[in-house]
Amino acid sequence: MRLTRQQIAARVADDIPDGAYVNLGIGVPTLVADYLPDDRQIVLHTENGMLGMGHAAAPDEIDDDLINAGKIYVTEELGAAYFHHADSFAMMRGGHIDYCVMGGYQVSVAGDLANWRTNSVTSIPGVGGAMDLAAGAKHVYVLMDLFTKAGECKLVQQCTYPLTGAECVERVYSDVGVFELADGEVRVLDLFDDELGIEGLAAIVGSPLVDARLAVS
Amino acid sequence: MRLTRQQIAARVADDIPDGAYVNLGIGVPTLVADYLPDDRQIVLHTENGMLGMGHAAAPDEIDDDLINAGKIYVTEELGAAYFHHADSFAMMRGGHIDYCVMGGYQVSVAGDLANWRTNSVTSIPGVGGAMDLAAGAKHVYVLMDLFTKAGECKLVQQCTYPLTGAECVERVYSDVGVFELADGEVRVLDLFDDELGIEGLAAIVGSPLVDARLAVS
Amino acid sequence: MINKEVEDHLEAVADIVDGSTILVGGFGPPGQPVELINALLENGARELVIVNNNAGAGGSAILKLFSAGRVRKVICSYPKAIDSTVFDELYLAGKIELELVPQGNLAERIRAAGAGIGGFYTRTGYGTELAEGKETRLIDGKHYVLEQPIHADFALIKALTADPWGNLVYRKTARNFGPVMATAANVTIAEVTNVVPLGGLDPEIIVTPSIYVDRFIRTRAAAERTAADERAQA
Amino acid sequence: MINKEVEDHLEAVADIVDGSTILVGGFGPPGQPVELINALLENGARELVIVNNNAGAGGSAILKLFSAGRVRKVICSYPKAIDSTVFDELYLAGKIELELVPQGNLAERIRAAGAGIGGFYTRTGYGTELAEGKETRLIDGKHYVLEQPIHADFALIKALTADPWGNLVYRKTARNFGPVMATAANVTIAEVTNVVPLGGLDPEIIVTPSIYVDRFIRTRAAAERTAADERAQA
Repeated sequence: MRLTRQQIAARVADDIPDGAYVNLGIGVPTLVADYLPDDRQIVLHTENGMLGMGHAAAPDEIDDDLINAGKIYVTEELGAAYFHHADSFAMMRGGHIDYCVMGGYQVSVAGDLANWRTNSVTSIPGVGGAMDLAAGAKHVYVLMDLFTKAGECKLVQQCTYPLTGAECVERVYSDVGVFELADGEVRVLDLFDDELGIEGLAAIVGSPLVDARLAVS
Repeated sequence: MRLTRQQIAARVADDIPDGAYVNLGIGVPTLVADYLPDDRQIVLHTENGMLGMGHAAAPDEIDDDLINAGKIYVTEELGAAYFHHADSFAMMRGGHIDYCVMGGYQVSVAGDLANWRTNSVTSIPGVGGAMDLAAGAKHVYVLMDLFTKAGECKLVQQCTYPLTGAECVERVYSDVGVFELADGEVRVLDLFDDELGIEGLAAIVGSPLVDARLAVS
Repeated sequence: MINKEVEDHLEAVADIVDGSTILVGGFGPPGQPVELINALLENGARELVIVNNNAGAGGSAILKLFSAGRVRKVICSYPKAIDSTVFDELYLAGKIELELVPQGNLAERIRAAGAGIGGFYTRTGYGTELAEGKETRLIDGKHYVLEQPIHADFALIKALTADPWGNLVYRKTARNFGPVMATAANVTIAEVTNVVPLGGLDPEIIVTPSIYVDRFIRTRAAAERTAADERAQA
Repeated sequence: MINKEVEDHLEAVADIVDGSTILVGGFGPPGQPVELINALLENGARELVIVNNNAGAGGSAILKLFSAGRVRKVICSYPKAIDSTVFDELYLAGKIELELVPQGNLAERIRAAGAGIGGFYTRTGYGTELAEGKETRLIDGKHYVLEQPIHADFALIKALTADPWGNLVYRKTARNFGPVMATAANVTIAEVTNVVPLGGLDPEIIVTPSIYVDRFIRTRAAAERTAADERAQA
């Protein structure tokens, strides 16, 4: 059975250790925050100048001066700190964020990431902090559905969309499985779609997949 | 009559406008602080992370955590701000300090400054923030006696001591006179040693001196 | 004595002329200097180069600058607005120039301008189209891109509180670009919600030291509150 | 839950081994982590590379490191001490290596390491012997020197107050190099005078966010004070 986005987010959350400093980007990856285990203290970073970000603000918690990178009103945890943009991005670019979780249009088997624009000439390009996270976080995790609505696999031999970063993705968490990209290999850490199977998926990706499920169980 | 160091310091102070942000280096130039006119508000910067530095601390005002660049205990003015070293030097290097006043071993007619080490091989070199001020302040003023104890003129054709910065000095305030270095000229803004005279001094420096005394009177 | 407050909003931006490059604070609406932008609209300067992280998505005040056709070029990381197509239409019609910059490069390039850095090497963007044509360098086995400082004629920023010297503190994520932008412009103009007497800000908590602020206005709401206080005391 | 306090001073520096590069905070005595340096002395690591602005003039604790012959190399801007000849003697005898760096380059190179900058161009030092052999570049008609980041294995810093996560605030000019050094080491160890519960520091005034602090100790005086408080409450 393929996972729902909520289930993928929960799986990512489960893999983040106690005490980690984490950036969840914008959009779907921010779901991860809802599944962080209660017995771990995870410190969330938002690029617009905050560590110790809390949950999305309830209507009566909204503060006009407190938003996250996706411009959603959020709250503040005990232990939070504010800083300016150059300091915030120095933190991201200097290798201090333990984990970042981003969405993806395409991830290549070498770990290249494309997640900031398609090839459409009529769309307005926008990159935000994605390239900084791709280049700077200690562990770059991508959370995405493995196939587009049109059925194309987003884990590819070579990205056809413009790159966000080269050889930066460490893991892909998807509805179909969890993949680790290392040493030129794609290791399957978990596979949820048994019908497809590793062989079936390898044929679609066009690349061998290493079964690493035992290694992590 | 040649000026005393106190008189030179008073003359520098007199030339600093209201509202200026000023760094007085270490040693003799810090005397300038004692002569800043009461009717002007001058904000003093110290490289070790403070704007709004006050006077040297009296014995009962000493705070172990509050020193200036020369490691002298100082006080804090209303309106002061503290910041860390990278921010403090960004301020100096980014062209934000209006005036800096430093001592000098030699200043060349082109405005080169030598003030951090002699050619002695047995002395321990130390540079501190001098090169940053020389490169970064809007106006670099040097306060020094014009002659060494051995009688050598410190305003020279070419520095023989290692440089602190090239073509950076705008004015030299000395016991003998005040000199402006601009467009390859040495302009005499004031001369205190009438006996020596402009011609006599020009012969010693080995360079023509432009009499600019009328222009500033 | 030093008092950098300017009461008239239009006077505060009077020296902004056609063709000026202006850093505008804000990440989304927080930190956006709305009243200074409105004054800039009234001022009438055209052909502006605007540096603001979100451009068209930066809030309604900055959008008015775009729709009034006053902006020649935008330098930003994320111009797409969810609730407006003003920027999109200008861009797709070729009426506005866009320099798209990764957000961290934007912040660091502005800081570099303020700190006297002539250029710096960063890993961000290497191998992407946003680094095309830029010089690269291999340092300790990793690829870096050379990035240039972004200097500006003016910075318009929003802070929470100023003292008469122009020392500033900010509030929560409205801090964002203000403190770096203040360092990188020839003239920095702040808009503040509160003004306190000299000594009213703890020297340990000041985020923007006064040296970076040339002048500031207080918001109309703040000015009205002050006037009411004065009437109450009279 | 996160609590980065380490009670045993020796345990706090236990992973510092021979040959480590260590950033040591302080400009003169203010900001110098005296008890951490004493612990490092006790730890016994040798052949250290010490990055500290004042080296021999940095106060008595750091001088002990030099006189104990534990330092192979110093990176600093001003090693000359007024009241000690320990450094001078080692240097003149060729027993210690000195990399002399303009103070602003020292601060900016440390910041660069913390911020992921591979190198930067600065005007400071151009045309001087401290820039000899370094790459230069003409940018907009001015000469710049290329400077490299200074990464370190450890940073030992002094702050006023920490919370359990390791958020830090400093006091007056004792702030100096602490905040930048905290960003540039693999392991940052702080020495603090006060510890407050989580939430005890206003998020607006934190100077070093907790992400940069791996562990901290409280000074013995602070520990004794806490113990006395606890006895009084018992």
